[in-house]
Amino acid sequence: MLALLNFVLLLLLILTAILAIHVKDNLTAVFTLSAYSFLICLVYAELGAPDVAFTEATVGAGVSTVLFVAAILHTTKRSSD
Amino acid sequence: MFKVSRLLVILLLLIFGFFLVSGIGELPLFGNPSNPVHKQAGNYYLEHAEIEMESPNVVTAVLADYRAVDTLLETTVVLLAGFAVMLVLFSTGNISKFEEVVNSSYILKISTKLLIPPVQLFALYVLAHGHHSPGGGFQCGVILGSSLILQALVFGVKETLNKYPPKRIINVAIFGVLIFYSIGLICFIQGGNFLDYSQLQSILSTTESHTRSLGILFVEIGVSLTVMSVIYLMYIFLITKGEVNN
Amino acid sequence: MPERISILIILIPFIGALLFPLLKHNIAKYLSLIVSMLILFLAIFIFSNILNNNPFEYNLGGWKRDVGVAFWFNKFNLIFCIVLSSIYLLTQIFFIPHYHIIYGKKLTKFLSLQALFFMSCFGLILTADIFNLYVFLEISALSSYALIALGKGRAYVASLRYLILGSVGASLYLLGVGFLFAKFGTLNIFELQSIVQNQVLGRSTFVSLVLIILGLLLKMGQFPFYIWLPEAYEHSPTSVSTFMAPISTKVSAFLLFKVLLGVFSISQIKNLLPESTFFVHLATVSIFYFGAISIRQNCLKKMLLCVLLAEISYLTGSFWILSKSSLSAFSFHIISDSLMIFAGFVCIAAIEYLNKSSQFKDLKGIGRKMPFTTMCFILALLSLIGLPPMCGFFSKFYIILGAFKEQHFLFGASLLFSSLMLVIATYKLIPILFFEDYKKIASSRDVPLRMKFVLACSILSLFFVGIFSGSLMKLIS
Amino acid sequence: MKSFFKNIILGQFNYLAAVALILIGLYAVTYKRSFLKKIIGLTIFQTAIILFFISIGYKVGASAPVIPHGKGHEFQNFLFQNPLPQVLMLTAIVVGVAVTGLALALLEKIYDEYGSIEENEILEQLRKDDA
Repeated sequence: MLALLNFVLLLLLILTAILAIHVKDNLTAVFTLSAYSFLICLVYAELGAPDVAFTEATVGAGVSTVLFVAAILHTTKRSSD
Repeated sequence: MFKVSRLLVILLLLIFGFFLVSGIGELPLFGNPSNPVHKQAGNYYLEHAEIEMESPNVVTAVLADYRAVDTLLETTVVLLAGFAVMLVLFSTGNISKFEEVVNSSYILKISTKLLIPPVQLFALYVLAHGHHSPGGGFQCGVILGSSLILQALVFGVKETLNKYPPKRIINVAIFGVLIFYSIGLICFIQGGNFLDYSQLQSILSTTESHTRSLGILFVEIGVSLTVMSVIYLMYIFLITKGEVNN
Repeated sequence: MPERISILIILIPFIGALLFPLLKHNIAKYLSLIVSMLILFLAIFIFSNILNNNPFEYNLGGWKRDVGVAFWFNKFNLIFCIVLSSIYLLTQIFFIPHYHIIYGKKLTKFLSLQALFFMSCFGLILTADIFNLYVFLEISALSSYALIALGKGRAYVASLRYLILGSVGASLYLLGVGFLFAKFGTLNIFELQSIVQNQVLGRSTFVSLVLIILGLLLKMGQFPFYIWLPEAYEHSPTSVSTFMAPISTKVSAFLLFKVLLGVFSISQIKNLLPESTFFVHLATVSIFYFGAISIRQNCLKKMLLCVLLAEISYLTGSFWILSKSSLSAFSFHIISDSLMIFAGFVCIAAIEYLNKSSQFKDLKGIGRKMPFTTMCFILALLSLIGLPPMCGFFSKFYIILGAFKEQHFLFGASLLFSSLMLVIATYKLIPILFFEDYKKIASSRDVPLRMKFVLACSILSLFFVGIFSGSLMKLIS
Repeated sequence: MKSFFKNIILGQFNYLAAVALILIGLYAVTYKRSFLKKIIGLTIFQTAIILFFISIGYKVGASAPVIPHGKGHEFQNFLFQNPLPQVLMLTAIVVGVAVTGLALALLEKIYDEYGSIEENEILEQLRKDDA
């Protein structure tokens, strides 16, 4: 585990989390969330948990983003806050 | 929730955060191998999984045998989510109302035709090699499910629905959990406790560790069937908003 | 031999839930009736052989408890399972004939969701592994969100708010388990107890205790976190709120008892959490608040929901007094309260079956039209107030006794206050039910015989628990 | 202060990152008005707890818990990660997706009923229906 890589990844993680919450447009928020899932999958892989990283990558970054986009298709792209 | 000013929420959260950090300060230091967390069960699994179950990937061994109930209940949660989405988005409309424009180009169609079989083959590899390399039931199910979603994306939902109608896919989901459940039940009938794979030895007539690893494999097949069909169903119901139950 | 059979109490509803969607509607309906009957007889059978020999442990997968997952069967767990399975059976008898009117094509999926909800409640009561408890918590939560969302328009908003608060509660519980796991390494309640006994408990155990309490208070619907509860049970279909309202809050309260007192001893909790009396004062405030609100309600269901919220505060109050007698009063109150609230909801369901609405203004002269149902409802209210022969009196009496022994006079007084409020509410209700435009209603057309049987059973169970409260208390403590 | 900085900030940084993500998730769940943002906050909250669990079971310098075939007998357990938190978190991830799927289905139905996914707009319509 490279301490520096871990440190940088976690900072990026917090940044994408804040971004996913703060962004007004729903689609951008969902894609930032999928970037967040992919980053956290890198952190798991780096912490020596390949199974969890594999699942988080496929389930978090892959499927939940598709479900979010499908839901946004039928609701609004505009978000008031 | 109730109308509360932003400052108050941030203040409350900071107090909660400080409370958590005070707890973390006293936790054993991050990363040293002699933490108490590894002594109890962690080291037992590392020492015995490969011997008792011939499964080098200790995580799959613990997932499907030592704590098999968690995985069985977890697959039921997935099935439950599938039922719940079908119940919530249940509308007796018919598929024709769901207008959909499929303008994927010819190149896209051909390339997905070439892409989907390898993806599904890789998923089966992930399932079969769940013992030796990272992977297993969940990952295989999700990859299979996303290959079906890819087909729905590129070739249009209506065509995919003719090929994989939801009525049959939900039965596949139930069949997956039934596989898992019936393996546990057979162990129960054979005289052991529920989900005790060593009882299957008389049926499979191999060494005890090999019966356990075969038990894990069957269970993983059940899990992947359920996860695949529920992921696909969720996408179909969310994209068509339920006008699919004809 | 019976030790091995005992796991069937989880397996039977599980296999039922899997088979229902595959069958035709009316076969599935009557199969679910058989399943609920089977579970009740099994629970009584296991309880009867636990009585003469000591409680036993069931290791799933044949592994010892520090490696695998274990279930724990003891007297109180089984009494609670019997109460739950009897509620399951009574709701099936009450609602089965006209399920297809309510749910139509959704019927088989509703039946399997109901079976999974009861399976997860049994699992929550019996499991001895704190992470397995989280997975059962998720199953019961997910099935209640889906069941609540079966109602009309507003039920979706209620279900989504319940989902968000319930998931936050379950995740806080998981974080508490994480802190415990990081410090002690094992997940079994009895293993944890043997490790924790001779250790001085530091800050991180205090943090995990508070997180588990926060998570379970959120799931229970205690005073500060009760926003989701009235909406959820008001807008969900009556056939759902009848069996879910009495059970889900009581099971979460029982979890608080099981996890906290299973791992830590009373003295350890007292010095870990010195200001535990804060919860007792919180419960007192909420009892006064809900007592006052229950008078101003104009609908039977809302009134009963306020009583339900007050009853939850009885539970938290009597739990946090942390004395031997108040804890046994706490467990007795779990049993009696789930029966009382169930009796109330069944009567409301019967009234709404014929009268289509339980608003006060639509209930004029209902006593004449449906004498049996209103009589049962009045009896249920009297039991909630605390009339001697019925179980309400004994549970309130033991709680007040426990409270006064520990000098929590305000908490004891609040119980009496809420009974007084309920007396005023019934006093306000009786003229509406019986005397207004009495002459206009010619014939008395009451609910069909099957519903009368269920009403009679629920009221008789109140009397039964009341009369045998002495022996029940001995069993519990 | 120096030792506090060294072993808390540097030593336990994974836990601090998990706590920071928990706070961000809770902020979104409590304060954001749009239900979609609440669901995103819920997902962040749940993945933060998973990160907390995985960093508990971490051993410095150990490799993934896959024991080379046939070598089960002679090996040192500090060479491999602790498998237990990873198993627990496999369950938690898939449960999180199941709950998110149901929440999104409810979101669609709410949008059909009330034409908006902002909590305050929906509550006003509910209050109007009550009156």
